[in-house]
Amino acid sequence: MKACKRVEIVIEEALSGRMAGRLDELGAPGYTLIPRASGRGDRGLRRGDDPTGTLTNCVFIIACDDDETVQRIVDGVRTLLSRSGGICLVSDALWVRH
Amino acid sequence: MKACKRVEIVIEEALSGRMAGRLDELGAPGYTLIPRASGRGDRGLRRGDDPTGTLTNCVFIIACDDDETVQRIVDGVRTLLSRSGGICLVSDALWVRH
Amino acid sequence: MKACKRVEIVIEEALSGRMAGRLDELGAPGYTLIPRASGRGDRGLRRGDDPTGTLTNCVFIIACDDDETVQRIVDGVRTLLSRSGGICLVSDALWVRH
Amino acid sequence: MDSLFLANLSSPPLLFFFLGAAAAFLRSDLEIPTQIAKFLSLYLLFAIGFKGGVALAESSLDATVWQGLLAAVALSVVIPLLVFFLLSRRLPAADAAAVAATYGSVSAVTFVTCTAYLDTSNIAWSGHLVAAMALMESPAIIVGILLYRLKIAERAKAAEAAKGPEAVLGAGAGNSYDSDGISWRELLRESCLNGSVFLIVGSMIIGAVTGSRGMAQIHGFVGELFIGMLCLFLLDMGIVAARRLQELGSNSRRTDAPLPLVRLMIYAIVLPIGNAVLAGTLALLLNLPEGDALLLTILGASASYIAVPAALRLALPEASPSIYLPMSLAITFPFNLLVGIPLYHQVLRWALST
Amino acid sequence: MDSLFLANLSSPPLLFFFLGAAAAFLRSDLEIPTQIAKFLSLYLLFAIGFKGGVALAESSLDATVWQGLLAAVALSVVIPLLVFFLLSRRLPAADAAAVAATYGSVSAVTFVTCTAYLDTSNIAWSGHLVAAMALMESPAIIVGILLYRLKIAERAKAAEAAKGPEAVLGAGAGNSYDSDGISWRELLRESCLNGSVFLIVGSMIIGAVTGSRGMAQIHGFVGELFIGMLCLFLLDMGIVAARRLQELGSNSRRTDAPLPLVRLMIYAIVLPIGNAVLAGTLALLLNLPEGDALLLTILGASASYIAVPAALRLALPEASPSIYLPMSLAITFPFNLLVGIPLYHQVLRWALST
Amino acid sequence: MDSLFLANLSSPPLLFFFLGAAAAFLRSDLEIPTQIAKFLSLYLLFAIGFKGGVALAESSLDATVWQGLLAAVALSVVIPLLVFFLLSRRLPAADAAAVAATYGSVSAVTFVTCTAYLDTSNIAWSGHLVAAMALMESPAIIVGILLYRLKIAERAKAAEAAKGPEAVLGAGAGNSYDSDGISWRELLRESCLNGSVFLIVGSMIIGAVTGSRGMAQIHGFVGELFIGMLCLFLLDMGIVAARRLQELGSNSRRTDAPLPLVRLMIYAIVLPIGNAVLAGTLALLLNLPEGDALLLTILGASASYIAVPAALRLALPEASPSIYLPMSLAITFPFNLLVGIPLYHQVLRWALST
Ligand SMILES: Nc1ncnc2c1ncn2[C@@H]1O[C@H](COP(=O)(O)O)[C@@H](O)[C@H]1O
Ligand SMILES: Nc1ncnc2c1ncn2[C@@H]1O[C@H](COP(=O)(O)O)[C@@H](O)[C@H]1O
Ligand SMILES: Nc1ncnc2c1ncn2[C@@H]1O[C@H](COP(=O)(O)O)[C@@H](O)[C@H]1O
Ligand code: NA
Ligand code: NA
Ligand code: NA
Repeated sequence: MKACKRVEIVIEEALSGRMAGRLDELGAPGYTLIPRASGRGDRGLRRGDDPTGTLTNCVFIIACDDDETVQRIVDGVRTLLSRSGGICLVSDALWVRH
Repeated sequence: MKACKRVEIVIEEALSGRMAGRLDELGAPGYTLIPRASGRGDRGLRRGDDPTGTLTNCVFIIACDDDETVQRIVDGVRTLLSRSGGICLVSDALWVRH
Repeated sequence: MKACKRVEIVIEEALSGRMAGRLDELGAPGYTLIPRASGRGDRGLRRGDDPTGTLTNCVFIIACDDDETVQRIVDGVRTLLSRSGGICLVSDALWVRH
Repeated sequence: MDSLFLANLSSPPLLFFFLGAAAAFLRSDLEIPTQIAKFLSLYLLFAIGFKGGVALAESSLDATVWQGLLAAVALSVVIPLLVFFLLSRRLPAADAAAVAATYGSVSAVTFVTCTAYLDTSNIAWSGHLVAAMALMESPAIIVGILLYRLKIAERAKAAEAAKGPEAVLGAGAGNSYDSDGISWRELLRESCLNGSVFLIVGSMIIGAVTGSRGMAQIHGFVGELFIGMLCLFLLDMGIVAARRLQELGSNSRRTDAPLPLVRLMIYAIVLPIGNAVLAGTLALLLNLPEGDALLLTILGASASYIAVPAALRLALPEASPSIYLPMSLAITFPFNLLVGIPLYHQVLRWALST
Repeated sequence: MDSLFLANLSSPPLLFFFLGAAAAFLRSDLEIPTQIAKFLSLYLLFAIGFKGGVALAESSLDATVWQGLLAAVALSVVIPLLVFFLLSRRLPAADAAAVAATYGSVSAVTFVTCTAYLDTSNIAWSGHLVAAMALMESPAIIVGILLYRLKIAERAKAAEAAKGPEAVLGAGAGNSYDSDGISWRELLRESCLNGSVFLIVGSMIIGAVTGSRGMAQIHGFVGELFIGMLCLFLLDMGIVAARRLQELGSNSRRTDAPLPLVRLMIYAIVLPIGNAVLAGTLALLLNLPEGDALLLTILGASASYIAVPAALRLALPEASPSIYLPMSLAITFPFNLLVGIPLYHQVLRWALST
Repeated sequence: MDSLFLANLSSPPLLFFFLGAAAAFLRSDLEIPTQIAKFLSLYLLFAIGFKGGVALAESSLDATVWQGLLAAVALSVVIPLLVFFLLSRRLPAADAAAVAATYGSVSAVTFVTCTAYLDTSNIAWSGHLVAAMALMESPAIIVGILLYRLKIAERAKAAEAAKGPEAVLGAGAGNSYDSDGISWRELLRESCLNGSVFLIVGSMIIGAVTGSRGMAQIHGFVGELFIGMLCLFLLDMGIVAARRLQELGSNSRRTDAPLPLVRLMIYAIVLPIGNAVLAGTLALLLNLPEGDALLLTILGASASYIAVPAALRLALPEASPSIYLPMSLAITFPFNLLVGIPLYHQVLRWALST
């Protein structure tokens, strides 16, 4: 097991493709994407019920053991989030190497 | 980045509306809801396969930087969980402000 | 509230049944399973779009307050992951008893 | 008698139910995605509601109709009472109330399968039976909850009288329900505005309003597809019912189960038969024609496994879904489908011919 | 006049829209799963595209066709300009541009409902109107984005001239758009290759290529099911539109809302009527037959709530979806469905007969 | 020859496959939700199984039938052997075994498209070919796994003989398979009770049992909708296949790819042609009529991309899905659809006429 950061990002689903591309550019070692979440935040309720995907969220999970990359991800993701809303959490975790 | 608590609640999907209302009342700054999870716990297997939603779970994620609110959420959520089952985990995280 | 470990496993959906069985054998007190995730890792992109479920992931969340069991889970899960890919993260959390 | 059974058992919908059950027992990974299952069930409610409404528009709203509807509502009030008094000594109050609500209500798919059975046998039935079905969902839930509340209040009073203030605190746990949970307004909403009930009633009204003109527009959808969609839905129900049955088996080994497996299974077969006798007798007393009598009987005999469980999880979360759900879904539902429909039919025929 | 309204209001699709809205207002838990709603909308695009293509293959591609198509494209360029100039003083530039794009574009479901209305009324319409609809989606998006950019650039210049270098930095926030976001190539892709646009254009081409031979193969799918699937989809749209309307009400109490609720509602009714006048006049000038004239009018009057919002979230994320989405989805859409179609029809009839 | 190709290429299902592929290549966001895609594939298996069963019930179960079934099973055993011996030097054993299983098995959608092709061309075909298809899924998987095991065991023995005890430990990694993974019972279950296989076999049995009486009940569902549903499913397959092809391109730039892209593509075209020759020759030897001969040929030529990959992920997780999946899904599948069917047909015609 190896110490790492677990980054978790909630963003609207319409922007998931752009976020994935951004993560690739920023050098994220990988990510997992959970689609079709709903939620509530400063921009009101997103019920995940409309046919546009505009009011639907998704969750990205990124494990990253390189602190510099984590910082790059956090900075790179911030601009996307500030324009469209969403949250980004960073926490400590142990990565089980297999 | 700001220290916060990450609260994670698993509850059956039929009660997701009630839980969301409860979180609003308790002053949660927001939440993200992942629907259609399955699971196993003390009340047996919930396969997420039945047409009632009774045997389906969902996952709430709440980021909250106010310790009092966290405590209120934890207490307020406990009664709902004790009647219907489910789990609630609290962990430390950093909230990336954008 | 009680200290516990939060184990999070990403594995391809086709293997979710086997993983659930393995967790039962290893004595996990319970688990929550979020289906239909997508992702990217060493084995490339899994878009979650194909009809086989081969290129789809799922996420297991396990709360466990017994360190020995956690160790057993981590060890037992490692072999499955090394053959099929995926990740396993372990972090600290507090478990709200209800 | 045999011919009715065989004809029933060899209809495609029933066979697909068996196929689903076989898949689950053999542990095949065959699976209908949940949203598809939901779609199929929405479709069935939509179609049966619309067809019932159109039939209703074409029939004259005479005394028979009102009698039928009243009989149905009466059944959905009386059955839960009977079931609760039968079970309240053997089960915790919440569970007894939940089972009572479940059996007082109806299974739309059992009803739908029965109409398909009648259509295949060329036996006429009236559209207002769809209205009867829709009317039976809600009262049973409300009666069930009321019974539970009365029981709790009664216990609290008894405790107060007998043992003093501390006990009341214990009973208060039951009452924390109020503060914690559901208001009467919410209860009414959840029982009467339940999605399934709402869709079937709404489709029926729209069917009645637009009549045969509306039917002409959507016949290709609600008519031609009906049996095929029912087959797919029953395939899924077969899978789900068989899984619940398996889990029932493995759970029953746990010693803390509130109801031993065998007893639960017996109840789940005795209750529909008893209710069928009640409903069938009522149908005979009202002189309903063969098709309608069978439908009223099956309404009495069937137990809800979609609308009621959904409402109960909100209104009565202390009731364990691992009792009422497998009883209605894994035992009563297949029992009615496979044995009940032809059996009740046979008996009704015999009674009508004497 | 009344008869048109009543006939429209008593058609099954409209009634199911009402049913959905009622479900949401009464807080029933009736819900169409999202993937099913997506399926229904894909089906409608597939079917209307294919049918339009087959009709196109059977018609002669004469001047009328080209005129109609040109008129449609012209509308989708002119309408956003007008809307933007009307709103750009009252709303932030991004929001004004988003509303402009929304109303310049079209709602496929409104169009589809209008064709069903015409079919029920036995009024002919031409397949190339489907092509017209498809052509109107993209230009409006592009014009909207262009307008926003021009506005931003203009402001930056004004700021530079008036206040010196610092202000430019502020304006640069608007330009960070470029570095951060979307390239022109992406914009073209997102407006022209949007899933909805792509499917309808593709199906139309396939319909035109395979003609009546292809239609014979899939008529059971795109023909017979059409109204039924439309009913289910409008049931969902009713739910979603009513929810948005409710949220609009509760959000408007917040003081920081950029547009007071009443004004937003007025715009959402005035804009379609104004655009209908524009489009209807054009249709009359072009001497289009009754059915085609009504369709062109509804194309002008309707506002997109699927394709454009999806594209705008990518191309203009600073525009708040809580303005353009409820305007088009919760107000303009039901307005056109319930009042607009028969109203425009009545006026066109009157104009055609004089 | 041209006319067969053109007729094939201008059928709606094929054109929708192209449309999907175009959407993916142009990076449109057109997408069929996964549960809908699953529903469409369940529907196709359900419908083709049922129709095959009904046809089977109406035919006499004579020698031709048994010969056809035997031939199919023989093919699904022989093809993996040939493929494995061809590839086992060029690929790791697990991957070679997986490709062998994939090509020994069949693609239900290719089969279904071929029946639609025959129907449009008014060429008769026999229902028992559906049974043949269903029978071919499982043996190929089992043969593939067996081959892999033999190879591993053989290597372990060779290593033991040559280098002593340590090497055995290395080979043991392959055997950890046993302790870790799958038992023979599980393997049988996963190959024979795979959801797709189960549904098609089950529907076929139900179709055979209920015969034309059953067909009358669900004809509107399995008959009229069939081509339309196939169009939508192929639209999705077009999207998915094109995406896999693109990823193949970008992955192949990685130096650690076990198989260079060009070689992989060549195999994915040579294998179906070789297998088609084998199967076609067998069909001619058995004197099958034109339609049946083409179907047996396409069964040989097609490769599984649903049932087998699903089973292999469980039984052989060390095989990389990024080899066998794109081969069968992104290259062989479209090849058979676009070129294979008319090509094999042309050759068979020529052979039958000489
Ligand atoms: N405090 C929070 N905890 C968890 N999720 C949140 C929180 N705030 C916002 N979100 C999620 O982020 C989405 C967008 O947030 P916002 O931009 O604040 O409207 C919401 O729909 C939620 O899903
Ligand atoms: N130890 C655990 N770890 C993760 N999830 C759990 C755990 N225990 C219970 N759950 C989840 O909570 C749901 C209800 O739990 P229970 O009330 O214990 O039956 C289960 O279906 C699981 O999804
Ligand atoms: N660094 C990471 N962070 C989050 N998820 C990951 C990461 N690496 C891999 N995954 C997930 O695990 C799956 C399989 O990973 P791999 O075996 O590395 O291809 C991927 O499809 C992702 O969903
Ligand atoms: Na009942
Ligand atoms: Na417009
Ligand atoms: Na093959």
